[in-house]
Amino acid sequence: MAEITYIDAINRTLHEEMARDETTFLIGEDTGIYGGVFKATRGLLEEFGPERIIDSPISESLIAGMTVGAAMVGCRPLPEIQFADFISPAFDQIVQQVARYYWRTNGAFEMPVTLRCPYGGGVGGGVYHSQSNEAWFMNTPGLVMVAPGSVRDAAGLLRSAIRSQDPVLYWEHKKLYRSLKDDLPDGDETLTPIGVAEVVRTGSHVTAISFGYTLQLCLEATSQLAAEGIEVEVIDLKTLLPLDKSTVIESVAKTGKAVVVHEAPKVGGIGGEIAAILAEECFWELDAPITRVAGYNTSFPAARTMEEHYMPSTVQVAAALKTAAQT
Amino acid sequence: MAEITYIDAINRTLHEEMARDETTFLIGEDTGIYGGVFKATRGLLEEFGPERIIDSPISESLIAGMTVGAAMVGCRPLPEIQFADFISPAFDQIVQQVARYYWRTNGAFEMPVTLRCPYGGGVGGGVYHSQSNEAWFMNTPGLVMVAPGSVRDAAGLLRSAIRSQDPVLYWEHKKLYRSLKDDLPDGDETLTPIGVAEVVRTGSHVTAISFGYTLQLCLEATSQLAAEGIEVEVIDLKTLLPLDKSTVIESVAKTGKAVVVHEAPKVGGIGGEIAAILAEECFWELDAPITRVAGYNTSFPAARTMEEHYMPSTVQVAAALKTAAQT
Amino acid sequence: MAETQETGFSFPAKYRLTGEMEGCTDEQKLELYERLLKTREFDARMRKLFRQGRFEGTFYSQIGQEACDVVIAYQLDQQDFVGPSHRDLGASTGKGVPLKNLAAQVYNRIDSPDGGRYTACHYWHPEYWVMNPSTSIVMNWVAATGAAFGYKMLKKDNVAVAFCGDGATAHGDFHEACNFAGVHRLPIVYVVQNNLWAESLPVALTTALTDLSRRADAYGFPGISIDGNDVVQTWNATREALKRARSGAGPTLIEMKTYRWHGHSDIDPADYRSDDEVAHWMERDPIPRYEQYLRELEVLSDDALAEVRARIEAEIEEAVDFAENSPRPAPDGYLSHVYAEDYPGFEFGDRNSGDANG
Amino acid sequence: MAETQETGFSFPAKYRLTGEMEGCTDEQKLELYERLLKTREFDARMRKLFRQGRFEGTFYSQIGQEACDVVIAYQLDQQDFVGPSHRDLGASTGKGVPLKNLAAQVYNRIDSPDGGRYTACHYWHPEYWVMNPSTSIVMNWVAATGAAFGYKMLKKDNVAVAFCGDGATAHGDFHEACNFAGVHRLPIVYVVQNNLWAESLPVALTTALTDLSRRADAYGFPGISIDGNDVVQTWNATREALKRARSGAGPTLIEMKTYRWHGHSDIDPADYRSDDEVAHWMERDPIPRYEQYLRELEVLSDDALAEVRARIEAEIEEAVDFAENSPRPAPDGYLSHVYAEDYPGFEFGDRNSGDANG
Ligand SMILES: Cc1ncc(C[n+]2csc(CCOP(=O)(O)OP(=O)(O)O)c2C)c(N)n1
Ligand SMILES: Cc1ncc(C[n+]2csc(CCOP(=O)(O)OP(=O)(O)O)c2C)c(N)n1
Ligand SMILES: [Mg+2]
Ligand SMILES: [Mg+2]
Repeated sequence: MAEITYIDAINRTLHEEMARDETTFLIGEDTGIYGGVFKATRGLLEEFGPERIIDSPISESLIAGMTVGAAMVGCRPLPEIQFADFISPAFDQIVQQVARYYWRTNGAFEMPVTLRCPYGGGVGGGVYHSQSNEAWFMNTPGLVMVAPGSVRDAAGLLRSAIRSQDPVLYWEHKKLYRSLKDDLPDGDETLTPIGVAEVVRTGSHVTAISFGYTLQLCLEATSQLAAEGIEVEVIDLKTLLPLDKSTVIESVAKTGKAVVVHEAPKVGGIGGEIAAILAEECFWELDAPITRVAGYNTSFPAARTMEEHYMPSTVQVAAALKTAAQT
Repeated sequence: MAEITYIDAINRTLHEEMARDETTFLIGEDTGIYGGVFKATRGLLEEFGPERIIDSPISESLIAGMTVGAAMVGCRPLPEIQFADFISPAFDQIVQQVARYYWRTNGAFEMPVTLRCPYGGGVGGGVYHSQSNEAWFMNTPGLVMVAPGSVRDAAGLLRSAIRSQDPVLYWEHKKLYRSLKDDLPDGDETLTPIGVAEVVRTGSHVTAISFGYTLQLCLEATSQLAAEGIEVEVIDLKTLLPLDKSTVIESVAKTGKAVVVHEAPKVGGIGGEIAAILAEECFWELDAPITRVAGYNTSFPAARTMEEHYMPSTVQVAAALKTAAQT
Repeated sequence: MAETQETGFSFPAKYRLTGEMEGCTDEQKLELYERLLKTREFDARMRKLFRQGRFEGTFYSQIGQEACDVVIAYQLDQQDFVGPSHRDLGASTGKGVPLKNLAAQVYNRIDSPDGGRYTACHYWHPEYWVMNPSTSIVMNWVAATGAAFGYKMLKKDNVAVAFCGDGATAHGDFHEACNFAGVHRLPIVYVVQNNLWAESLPVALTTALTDLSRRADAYGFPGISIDGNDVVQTWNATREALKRARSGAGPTLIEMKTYRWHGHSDIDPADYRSDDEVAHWMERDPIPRYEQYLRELEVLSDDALAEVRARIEAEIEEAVDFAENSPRPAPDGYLSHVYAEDYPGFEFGDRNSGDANG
Repeated sequence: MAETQETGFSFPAKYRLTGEMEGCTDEQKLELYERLLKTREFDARMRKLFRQGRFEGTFYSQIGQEACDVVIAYQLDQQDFVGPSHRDLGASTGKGVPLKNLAAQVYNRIDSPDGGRYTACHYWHPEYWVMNPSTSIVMNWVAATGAAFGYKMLKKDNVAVAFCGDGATAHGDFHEACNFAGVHRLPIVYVVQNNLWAESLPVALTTALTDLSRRADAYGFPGISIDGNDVVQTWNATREALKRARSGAGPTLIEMKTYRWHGHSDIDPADYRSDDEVAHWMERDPIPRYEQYLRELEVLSDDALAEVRARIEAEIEEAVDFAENSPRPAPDGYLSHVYAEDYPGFEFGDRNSGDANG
């Protein structure tokens, strides 16, 4: 079994799931002929043809919105937004139509839609190729959001999302596409459960809570701090909505300390919801302030010097964990 | 000086500010000929004419987006979204263009845009005439959000917003339009400062933090609890973004207890950010879990029986405050 | 019946309907008449009940525009997809949705297809493939386009029909959907009901065009403008468009010139328009014009009409009883069907820690 | 110079430019030529520097499409508003923005109009009223429409010009902006550069139309399609449209058929298109065609050309030096201008409690 990258895990899973279910189709920009601007959809057009692999016009609202009718008549749509930054034109359709349709129809029509969304910075793209926009969707009941932080979950969460009867936003981090490699057995059909977080490192002094790219920072910081005798417990949220409260609460109840890490600006980021859950449901077990390591409250800058400054770093995560642990 | 309603305070302020500044214009749906579906813009067309009072086509994205170019060439745009529920088609333009343009241009172009947005439930409108969508915008640096909870602030915050050089979303609650009355001196030009919360009741046992319609529930609950000897300190946030942290922290540092109240669904609502701020910056002063009284994690229902159940009530707010106070 | 006098004109020659209804049997002509009249009378009855305060929410009357919906909906198979907007009672009645379901929907009662949770007067029915219309303008347009795509991809022969108004054609989603349907020659018929007003907005502020069918020129498929109050014209034009869609030749956009007699909703006095304008259009009432046409063809006799009216009367009575007797939804009845799957962390919420029902 | 050989064709009769450039003096013809060639050579030089790794980010080459931007931009007053997209170098050079500012922008250095914070290769300049283009497709189109509205409302005689590509015309905002401009007869000229591709998307998947000028039919203002590589045609069409806009007669949409010689961005091998197609269009290179036209008119002599080239060469050298020597922005230099006003609660943020600079 060969080592494959995060993006290859996505590509392979798309191939497998589309072969498995003939009602699936993929629609996005440059997803067919070009195989995706990141090559995540490479080979799909050749394998499944132009009826099921749609090179869409530049119409994000249509890409998201057309899935509702298509799903109603029996399709399993796999829309892709080229960059998370361009999900905003589709925001209306996602939040008002896709996410609420099952509720509106009192359960008559399910919405098995998986919308993939490459997000995140560190790729020199400037403000409209670097955003992490998951927080926009946190106040939307009916919507599911997952964000893989490992190669196995890139495959396992995508497979689960595609097979789910709920609409799922699948956040894939551009910086992990080729930097993350792991063994993935051929024909592996592992389904990473949606709605379940995982403790990926056990520790007793402080809990680091994150997902996607910033999860890697937590893991690096954890290794560094281990040398200093600080034991960090690391939680990979995997699913951002609905959050797996109990796993988070259980861990923080044990360590008494929590640091939430994400790349989006701090104010209004999803760290707020996690901190609020802990402050409400885990209050008596807390031994230190809940801190958030997050992006600055500004837009994402272009110049490399600035971009490096903007991106949260292992050093900063380690510092926050250490401060909490030593409180 | 006569008692006027919340909506009349809005209407009067629009008249005054548009008379004061000839570069202002108002654009929205049914805002001219009809005077607004709630009559908030009554009389403006007659006073300022069709050059400055635009009855827009049903094009929310245009309504928000055109303000950028108009502001660049010297206008002070006053767009209106007919119902908060229909701000989602404009989300892209607001979040990506209006809010970031000043930053993008390194300060070359300010965006003095005030977008009014009637929000909230309790008016029998069902899921698309009842939403409270402020949380969607909390992760957007560059944007300002205000939400008046009194007749005076309906005028004072609108006046400040219109005169501000920043883009402001002005959230006006439909249920307050005619239910809230107060004296407003003629010719009063009070400017409610943006970015500043106010302690509207002082108390020592617990702090209630809210805005807009749910602020009224906090005030009612406070009066009820006073009879039981529970002294609630009530904070009217007034500005939702950027939040006035210090006023909130100061109060909770004193009472040790906080209850945040809003109408939007609890998960992902702005209560999360407020709780997170307290859990990070006011942790040592907290004597009880931070609780949130908010909407259910579902869409807003239509049938009156259901709507009444959905809307947060004074009883529930009082119960939460009492629980916290007695912890 | 409520609006009988409104429909009681005798028609001057200029409004007379002429020509053939292609491929329409006498039975069909009669059944179509019954559905048109049923739509009119049901709408009138609901309006009356609303004004009597029999139900909450609001009411969007379609009176005056029935032919635009009913004539095309009547021609559809049950599996054909219909994407109505907020004023499309006829999309349901034309397709044969029982009035009792529609009445329960207007009343927000548990026997509504959405159990009373959604929004009054947003007529729909899952088994009849009339989608639950979004209040948010033209979302149904996009969804219907997606359904047409789905039918094509799944190689089903069904078609989709989408309805919107003149005002809705200014929305960006109208453009994205039509453009996509044009590129992929989707099996769909787009119906724009130009009733001259979008709430209080005159059509001249929605568009610089006089004929909204020209919107289609931007998408490379045919667009035509017709008198939507002329059942014969409407039948022939929609029949042609449906044929085109079924044959794989792609979309058609049909602008139907029509008029809503009453306010945008029943709380709208509609004082932005003149009495003359209203009178002008009431003279062009589609139903009596069609009635006269049928009489001239000797398809409709006084006896037949009496029977039709009796049947309609009875169904309406039954529907109103059904709605009035259908229980109001349980206060927390909307706390379900947020997600189709189970998630350990999901809760409907609490109003203070622990208390699940506030 | 880098691309000289690319521009060195001698033109067969069929590509010869003919006809008058209305109201264009010989001096203007020559200056226009200089701006076209400057745009070409600057773009070519930047591409080369990008491939040499002299700057980060990416690069969008406009080579092949220069006439579509430069010819209209050249005719504008400084106060006229320009809304460019991501490939509109010529919108700036045509209007006279100094190359050194543009080079610093490409390099993301502090002397860029945005101080290096925004996005490389998104050419703009506040004093020249070339707006900072949104990466997000057609936002500039909407903004330019708003500017045109503003000029009209403020009773200024200025006009706005907006640029977009074939792919952008599928976006909902394209529709909302054009529709609004049509209703209000705004002083704006809309330029659609149809270069046959939207990244890898062939224009046939963007639209069912052959001429994108027909999009204008949906908005009630004129739309025309021209050879955007023919400077004479482009001059006359844009001059007419600008006149129309200034006279208060409203918008015009001009589709310019053109072609980008290189990839969508410089990391795109563009292997989705054939060498023949590229060759076909390189033969229609707008600049040598115009050069030959000027020579035939005896407006351009070898000496004049030599001078022009020398001036361009010098300005490019100066611009590159300027950019290369302009300091990289301070790491935290983007932590400003989020808000124009002060708010007690606003902080740029911290990476862990208290530490403002992470
Ligand atoms: C996105 C959106 N914006 C605004 C509204 C409010 N609204 C409801 S109906 C309507 C007018 C619709 O006019 P038209 O499309 O002509 O249909 P008609 O009511 O005339 O049948 C408006 C503005 C809405 N429902 N959705
Ligand atoms: C809203 C949005 N969606 C997608 C993109 C990604 N994107 C950038 S340029 C482009 C193609 C644009 O094609 P066209 O409009 O023809 O302009 P051209 O590049 O050919 O000059 C796409 C899809 C974007 N920038 N914005
Ligand atoms: Mg209408
Ligand atoms: Mg193109």
